[in-house]
Amino acid sequence: MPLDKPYLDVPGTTIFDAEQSRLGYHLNQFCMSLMKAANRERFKADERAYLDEWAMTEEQKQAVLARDLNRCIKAGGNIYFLAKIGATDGKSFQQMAGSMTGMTEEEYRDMMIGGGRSAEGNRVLGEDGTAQAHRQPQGRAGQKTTS
Amino acid sequence: MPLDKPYLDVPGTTIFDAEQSRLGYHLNQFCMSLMKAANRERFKADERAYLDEWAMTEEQKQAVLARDLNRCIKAGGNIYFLAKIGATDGKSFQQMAGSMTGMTEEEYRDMMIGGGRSAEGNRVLGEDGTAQAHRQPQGRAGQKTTS
Amino acid sequence: MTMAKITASVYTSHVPAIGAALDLGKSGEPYWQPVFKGYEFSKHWMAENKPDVIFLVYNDHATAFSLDMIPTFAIGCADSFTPADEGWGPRPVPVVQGHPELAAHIAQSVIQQDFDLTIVNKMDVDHGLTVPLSLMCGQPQAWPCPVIPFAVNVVQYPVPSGRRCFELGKAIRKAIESFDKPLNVQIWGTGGMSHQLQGPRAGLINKEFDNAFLDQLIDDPEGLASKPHIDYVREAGSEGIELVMWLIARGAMADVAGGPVPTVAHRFYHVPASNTAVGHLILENK
Amino acid sequence: MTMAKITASVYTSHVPAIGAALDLGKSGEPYWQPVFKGYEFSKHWMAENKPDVIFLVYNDHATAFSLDMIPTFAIGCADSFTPADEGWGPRPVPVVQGHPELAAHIAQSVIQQDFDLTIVNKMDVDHGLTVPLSLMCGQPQAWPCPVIPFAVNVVQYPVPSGRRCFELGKAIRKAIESFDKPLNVQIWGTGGMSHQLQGPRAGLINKEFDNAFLDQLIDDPEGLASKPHIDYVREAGSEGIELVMWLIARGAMADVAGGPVPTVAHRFYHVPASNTAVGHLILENK
Ligand SMILES: [Fe+3]
Ligand SMILES: [Fe+3]
Repeated sequence: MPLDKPYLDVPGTTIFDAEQSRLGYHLNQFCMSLMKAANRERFKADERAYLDEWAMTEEQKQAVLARDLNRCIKAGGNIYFLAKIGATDGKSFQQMAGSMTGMTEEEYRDMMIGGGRSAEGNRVLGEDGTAQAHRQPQGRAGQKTTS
Repeated sequence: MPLDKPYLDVPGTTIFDAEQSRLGYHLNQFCMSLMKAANRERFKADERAYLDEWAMTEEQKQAVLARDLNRCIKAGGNIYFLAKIGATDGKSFQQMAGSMTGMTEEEYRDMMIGGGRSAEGNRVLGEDGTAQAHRQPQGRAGQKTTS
Repeated sequence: MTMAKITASVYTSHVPAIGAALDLGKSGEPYWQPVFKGYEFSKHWMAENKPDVIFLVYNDHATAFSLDMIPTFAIGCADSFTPADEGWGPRPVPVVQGHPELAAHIAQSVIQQDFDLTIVNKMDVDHGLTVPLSLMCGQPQAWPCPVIPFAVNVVQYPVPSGRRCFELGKAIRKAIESFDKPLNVQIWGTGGMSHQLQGPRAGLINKEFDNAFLDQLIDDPEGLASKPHIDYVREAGSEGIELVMWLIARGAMADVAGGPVPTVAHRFYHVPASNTAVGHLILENK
Repeated sequence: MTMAKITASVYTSHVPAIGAALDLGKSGEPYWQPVFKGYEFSKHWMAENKPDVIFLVYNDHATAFSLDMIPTFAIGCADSFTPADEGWGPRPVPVVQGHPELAAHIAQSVIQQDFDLTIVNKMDVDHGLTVPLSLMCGQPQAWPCPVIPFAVNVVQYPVPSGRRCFELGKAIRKAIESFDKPLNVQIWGTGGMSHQLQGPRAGLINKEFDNAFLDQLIDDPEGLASKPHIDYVREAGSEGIELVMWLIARGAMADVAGGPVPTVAHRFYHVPASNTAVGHLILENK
């Protein structure tokens, strides 16, 4: 498609466009179903069985079961939909967002209190900011491999 | 509201604008429910009981029970919604439309085969066309009172 | 050819009774015979000019869209669309296959041209979409190509103006012709012609208006786009307003963007089909 | 005064964690204290400048709108709107009363100005709408006045451009000020400021960008409207794109239509609330 996608060179970021939306349709609609308390109960009682009611790919189901939000997004998920899974687990948006960085909850919270992640080095793929691919995962997990 | 409603002077015609839509919300949503076969069955089995499940006015319910589409429209109904009642009764759009004129089914069908109702005299309130208020109901019923 | 191209536009009424006549095997009856005769040419033309995709402009008749949500313009981006149960049971016609890739491309391009579309990923389609397919394609086992449904609100006022529809057609043309696959795309405008389905004025037909509309649609669509809503209501009946949708298809033709004037491949007009005047036109881009 | 009038515009982030902090009685905690302090002025200001109606621009966060139907612009015309269950259970806040009469008037006028709105008659409202009300009104038994929800798609691309949003604000102003009842109307733009909720780049905050945005929103909204989406994404995070909604409220202010420059009644900025930079502004028409 010749239409501009100027957002493809932003590091650590997946823009939810029509293509992603098509990919993630059933995954995201599953997430919407968790807005009903009764469905949250059914999901929690037997996650796999509940997921099997949806026309999701096996990868999408595995990503949900693993609560791996980066994998979910790669499979077409959008954070506003995926947040319903976190809500079902009693997690906050901060816990969910942090989980995608590889940082611990404390590390991420401290980064935010310290003013958040800088845009420096994180605007364009290939720079050297903390969101760039070569610096993942971040936090203690990431530091271990480079120290 | 100062917005133009230039359509108020068209005879025999109710334009479904926001005001009508608000008036007819529950009536029209009831009609939508008849798009499911199971609901049509329930409605046919006990019309009054089915209508009582909806937050409709008594006038709206009576208009539906009487299959008086002009009354339904006055109460906020729109023909595309109301058509679901006719469909439930096995009626065609021609039978439904004709029923609002006072003509018999044959008279209306013959009018259409003859080229339909003329726009002459039916453009603006106060002219003398067949759709004007002083000439209702039309067809045999109407002619009786003037002959 | 490497880009998609709009090769022709088709205009037709979408009267539900026409679908019923076909589905119930009544198309040979004297009442219906002249209607279907007007589409004989069109079926041959379709076979000879089979498109890769049809971009089909129609209106939903309180079927997919209730009063809960009324989009002014909605584009169908799903893989497929099921014929709706409008109360008589679903029409026995094939499921409509979509073209999600082109639809998403058009949505993106047209929104970026400042048309505030609603993107629809799940929708049943009513007679407004399936009757034109039946008229143009007969009764096949499967429709000849994918269809992108494009629904316009003409049920609750205010409905979009003729001008807005015409401008939208121009934007759709730009969108389609910037898609980098060599698709042959037809754009169809459906609904109309003069009809009124409600009140003591039901049954209104205006042959003079309809034929003047067809003339002007061919020769002076820009001028036709200025016609205000009230003229449609007064002259062509309250449901005659559906004709604004024809301006979307017309606005997508080459001449509007400075190209050659289209050829009139076919023109047909007949009264009545049920409550309605039937009009039909095929315009080819050269 | 016989016509409705826009007296002020309010801009604020709508971070869900702020709602949770209030609802769970945590607003006095050291983490939250500075956030709520920034709204102390605003609560007094609201009490002293109680509007008759709030026109509240926000985005739905996959709550009322699933992927089945994604309206670019949706106006809430219902009598009332229930706080949604976003997965944590509904927020314990009052039901939002609508203003169907003014909403329908605005819908009609704005559609006739060529904005292709989706009319919504039934909708639950999420934190995007209720958190700004909580920040500005505290925890009352009932919200102080009716609210017209106006939802903008910033979830699935393409989202409307800043320019389109700004132009829409102008159209909304015309619509409101042609309503022939002497209503005092405030328009609120919500969402933002810099934040990113997804991927390895989550947690991005850009104070320089945010403060420059506030400066330009006050002094040069017309210029700000030209900022392309990609600048928001690159500089303010993928969810920073919500800031385009502030341009709708700004476009409705008097100076944009040739009137006097608004007064800055209040300005506040703080980092962080959860993942987000909190920005807030009150502009009064003179
Ligand atoms: Fe129609
Ligand atoms: Fe938000």
